[in-house]
Amino acid sequence: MKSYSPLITLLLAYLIMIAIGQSIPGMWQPVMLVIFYIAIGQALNVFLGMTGYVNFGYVALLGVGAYGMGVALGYYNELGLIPTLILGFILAAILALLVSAIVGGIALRLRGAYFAIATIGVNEGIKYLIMGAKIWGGSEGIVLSGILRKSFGAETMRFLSTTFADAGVIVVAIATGVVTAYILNSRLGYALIALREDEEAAKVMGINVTKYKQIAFMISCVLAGLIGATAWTLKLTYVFPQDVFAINYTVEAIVIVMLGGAGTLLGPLVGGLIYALLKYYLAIAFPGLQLLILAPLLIVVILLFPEGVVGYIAKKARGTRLENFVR
Amino acid sequence: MKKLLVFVLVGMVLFFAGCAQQQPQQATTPAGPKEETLYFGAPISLSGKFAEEGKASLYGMQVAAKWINEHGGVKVGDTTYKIEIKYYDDESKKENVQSLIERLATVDKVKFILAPYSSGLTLAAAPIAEKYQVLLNSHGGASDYIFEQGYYYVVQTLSPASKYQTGFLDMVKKLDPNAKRVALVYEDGEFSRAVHQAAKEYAEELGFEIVYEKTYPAGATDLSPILNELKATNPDVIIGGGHFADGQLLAKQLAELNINVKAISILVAPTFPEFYEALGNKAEGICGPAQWEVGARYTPDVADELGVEWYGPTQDEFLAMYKELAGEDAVPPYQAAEAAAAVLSYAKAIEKAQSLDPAKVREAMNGLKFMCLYGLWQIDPETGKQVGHEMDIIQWQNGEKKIVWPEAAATADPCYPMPTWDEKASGATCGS
Amino acid sequence: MLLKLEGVTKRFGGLVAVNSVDLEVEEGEKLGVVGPNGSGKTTLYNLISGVYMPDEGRIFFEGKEITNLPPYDRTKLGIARTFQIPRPFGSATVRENVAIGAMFGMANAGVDEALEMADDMLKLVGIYDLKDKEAKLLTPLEKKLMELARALAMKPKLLLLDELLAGMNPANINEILELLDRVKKEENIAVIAMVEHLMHAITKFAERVVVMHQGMKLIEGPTMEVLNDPKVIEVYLGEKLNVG
Amino acid sequence: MAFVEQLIANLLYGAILGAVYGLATMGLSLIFGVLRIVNVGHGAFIMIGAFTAYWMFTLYGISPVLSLPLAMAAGMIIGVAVYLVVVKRLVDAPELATLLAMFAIGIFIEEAAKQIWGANYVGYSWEIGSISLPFTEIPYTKLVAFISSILIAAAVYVWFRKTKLGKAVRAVVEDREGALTCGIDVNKIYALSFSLGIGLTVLSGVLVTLFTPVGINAYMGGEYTLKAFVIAVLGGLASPWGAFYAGFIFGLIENGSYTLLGLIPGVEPFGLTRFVSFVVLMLVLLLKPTGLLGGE
Repeated sequence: MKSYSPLITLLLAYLIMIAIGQSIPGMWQPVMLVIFYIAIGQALNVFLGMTGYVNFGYVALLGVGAYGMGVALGYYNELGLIPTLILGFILAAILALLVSAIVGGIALRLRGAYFAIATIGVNEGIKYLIMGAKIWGGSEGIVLSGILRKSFGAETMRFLSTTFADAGVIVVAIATGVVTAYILNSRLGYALIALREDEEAAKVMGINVTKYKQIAFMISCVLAGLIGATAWTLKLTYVFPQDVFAINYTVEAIVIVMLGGAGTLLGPLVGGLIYALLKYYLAIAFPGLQLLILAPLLIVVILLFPEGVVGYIAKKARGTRLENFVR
Repeated sequence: MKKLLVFVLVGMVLFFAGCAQQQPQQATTPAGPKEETLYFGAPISLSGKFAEEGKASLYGMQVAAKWINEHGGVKVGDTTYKIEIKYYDDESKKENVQSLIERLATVDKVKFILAPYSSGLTLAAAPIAEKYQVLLNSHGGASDYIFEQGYYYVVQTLSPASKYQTGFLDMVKKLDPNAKRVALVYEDGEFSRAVHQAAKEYAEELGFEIVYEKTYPAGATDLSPILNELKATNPDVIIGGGHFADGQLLAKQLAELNINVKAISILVAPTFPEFYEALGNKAEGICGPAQWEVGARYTPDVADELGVEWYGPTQDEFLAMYKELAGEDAVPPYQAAEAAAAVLSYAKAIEKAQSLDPAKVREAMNGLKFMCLYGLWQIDPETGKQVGHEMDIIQWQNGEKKIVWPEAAATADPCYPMPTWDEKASGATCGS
Repeated sequence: MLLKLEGVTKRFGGLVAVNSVDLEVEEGEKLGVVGPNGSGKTTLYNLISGVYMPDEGRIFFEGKEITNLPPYDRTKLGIARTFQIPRPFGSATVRENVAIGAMFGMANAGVDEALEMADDMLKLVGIYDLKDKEAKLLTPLEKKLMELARALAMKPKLLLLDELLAGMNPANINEILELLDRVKKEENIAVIAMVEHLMHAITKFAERVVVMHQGMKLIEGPTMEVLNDPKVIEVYLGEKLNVG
Repeated sequence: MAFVEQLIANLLYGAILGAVYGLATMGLSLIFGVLRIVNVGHGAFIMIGAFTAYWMFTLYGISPVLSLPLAMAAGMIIGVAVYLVVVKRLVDAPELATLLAMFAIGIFIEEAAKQIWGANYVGYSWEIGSISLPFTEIPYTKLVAFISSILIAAAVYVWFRKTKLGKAVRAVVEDREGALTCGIDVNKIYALSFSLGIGLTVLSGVLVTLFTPVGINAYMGGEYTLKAFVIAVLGGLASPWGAFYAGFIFGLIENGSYTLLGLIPGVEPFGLTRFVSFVVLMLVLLLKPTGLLGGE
């Protein structure tokens, strides 16, 4: 019995958010902020949540994705609007795939915390390669709005950086959720659960753990690349290396996954909502103090729900009718 | 126990959410003939990497708003508007900037926004400002390219990056035509790169010889590899730097490695008093570009001479009001003055346009030219880039920051060549 | 010949855990492996299932050499095992645990099929009622039964049981033995059962017994004969063997 | 020959910096080794040490060398407090929960420091002269940092080898299960190791300012966290000794490779040194996954 019903909850949540964003003035960007956070949590969850491995180099994948789109729009825009965008998505995915194949190939042989800390160098490594070797503009990055305006006109540029970028982020976020739901119901998902719980036993149960870890890692990374391409390059219209390789996004994504519940479909949704909204409203109510307040709140949540909010609820809901909609 | 904790947690969340809702919803509905409040919005970096600059710029804005309110507010028709600054903390992060700009534009109905600090964040704010057609006045985004992207609603109050180090080069050329050898050492970031690329071109135009050019990554804790190399090239002057920490480090290690040159100009760091506190008299003679400096000779009289209108507090008024907000010992850095100037420019432009419509105010800005404590304010109508304002070069002399360039604004003669590190180690200062 | 070990040796540092062991198992055979604690039984299992690679010697399964094959590939050929201390996938449900066996074992089932197979296997071992429980919440006995179901769901040709019966009461043991008997007849699975004590059970179960001692094969042969051998009695320190 | 001279100068600086890096990583490795906690808030504790040195020097004129024991003591007290309030409750929680908790603690410390000490970048000048070499100058402060690092590392080493408590901690690092069965009070060892680890980290903050006495700021720790992680992996992660040696090697690579990279035209060699460190990390992991100096 495969279960896709939690997906209904997820899609419903997106619908409500979009409705709120569209109907209440001033809520659209906050909703986009929340969706961005949910998406980065969701994509990380595919790997971290299901395998228990922490990818500290996560933001590097968003970064190379952002560069993929940036390079297409900045250097190949004479192809025409649609082909350039398609090229951008393809480049974002390929770059992310490439990086994840290399990093995964090397680092996935390591267990648990060793893997986590080994990947922390990835982000710095790629950032300084781009800056040090002056690739794609080096530290000056790629600034796109002028180029887009010249190539495609002011109207198209505005459309690209607002409506299209927002739609792109939403589509990628939902796709990430759907992929998660699919994985949870597939052989891959079961293999990942097994190896997360006990890698040795999983091997003896016939699971090629290295292969499945690598697959999950690459899926997670490609999704992250697409988020970078939409939420950063398209929406912000620039790519600066110091900006897109900022380690705090990795940590924020981990926080979101953990808050919501690792390995659950709805975890990143709940985690993203809690985290982004708390931060947004704290920044408004107590400018400059929000992180000071947020940190102890996080600790309290961790102490109360070490398995995350959704993990906790799913456990309580087991055996009730709610069960099918929480996962 | 657990239940109690959950309860407390939920309670806190609700409390915070409640606080957030209590924000004043209405802002400007110009109907009555009398007094209204006009909000200028600002995403400000109160935490994160730009926290220091952010705080100073907030005080600057508040001082300017207070002065305007005490001096009759902003008059449009027969309505008088009191200015208030509506600000949120953007944590120096681009996503937050976008959300906050939208909140300001829609929830708070703010039409005039003071851009966030740094070029990157200003660039992130631009598409959203353009979408809601609200004005975005940059007081901390110096990079020229922001204004080469074709945004109509984005204007600049501070001098662009390309002007930062040019004054220093002019000064050296004037003081010592024989000083030809220039070394550049700067942080590898978009802002300092823009500054120094422009400086390099300008130096070559002036006939300087670039004998060394290297960058160091942000966050470097040891510059000795670069400086050992630089020492061998035997330069006459060094220009470089990037932000606070690396600027301090650059000066410190130049001293440690005993690299003596005739003049040094470092970006950003020397303009803060902490620079001297950290380095002691090793800071003597070190120059740095500043958008503004205490003692800058912009006064109503100077404005009169130039035939432009004066607006805003005089420097003394500004310093006094700044102290009220920031504390007794506080001396405003240039980030405060440029933010204040941005507020003043809005007020001035609104009065000139006699309208609160951003498009009309932007129109009015094109022909606007006035002087305030920060200097001249005038933009290029096409790009919105600042063209009126001039950078100062400051130099640490005898424990004080002095303006040494341009000559018209100078509060002291340049100390040139600066004392050697050994001289300083035995107590020498500029002017002793 | 289903399984064949030739001079298999495994060392840990200076310690020789398994010393040049030869072993042959026929298809559908029921073999008992007996030996005191530390005699190298578990290491032998780990060598067969692929958790360890041998330092010397070769291992064949159905005539094919598997000496250096990783464990998951051996599983695909038809080797399944349980663990002495059960290793459930704790946060997954019992049903999911068993389904994982069906998916990645020799059965190589799709998700839906595997879940159905899991239900069948759980009914077979008699813990169907527990199917939605988190595996880590089971009692030790239930965990053992779940591991048996998981191993059976893999549809193996060779089943390695590591102290499966330890800690069970006689009624349970009989049930399990009957169950194994039935499965063996239906599916023709060779079963190697390893026990430290419980000689009584082994006589009921195994046709042939191998006794391990200090990493070496002490003796092998028909069950009753072997267990009454003086050498074996000596190994168990004169412990009176509970045989028949 | 300029090239060789510069290489030597850079390696000298690299060795000094490396010793400081090494010591700044020991606490991280110790905490991981004993408690299996990845302290992502590591840099925040270094920052506390840096501010300790700064305030002691600026307010009371106390030499940073004398701040070392003070920072150690302060760090250990903070360590015990953090352990009792948060970490203790999470010892058996999933690895990720503790990681997240340490992250939150790090943020809290940084933000609190910003509120208390402001967002300014500060520094101090402890002038005690320098040695002139033909190809470079080395300030005595940096030598003090170098020698102190080595002495402190040696002291910790002796403590581990010779004292009863030290041996108990080492036993837990090397074999947790074994130590449990030997009747060692693991809870006590956890508390001790955590506070010792934090103590060492705060202390290393003082050393960091001896090397770089400027740029002290609430957010300065991030840079060191990243470096400490890379060094820790190079050193085998769970071994404080490995970490100390790996710090050396890291410092040498970072500064030494600059001279070589400078030979490549059209690049920024300083930036690329960071990339080289990453490549070295990956190579080490490829060839010896347990770290350059890791056991097993």
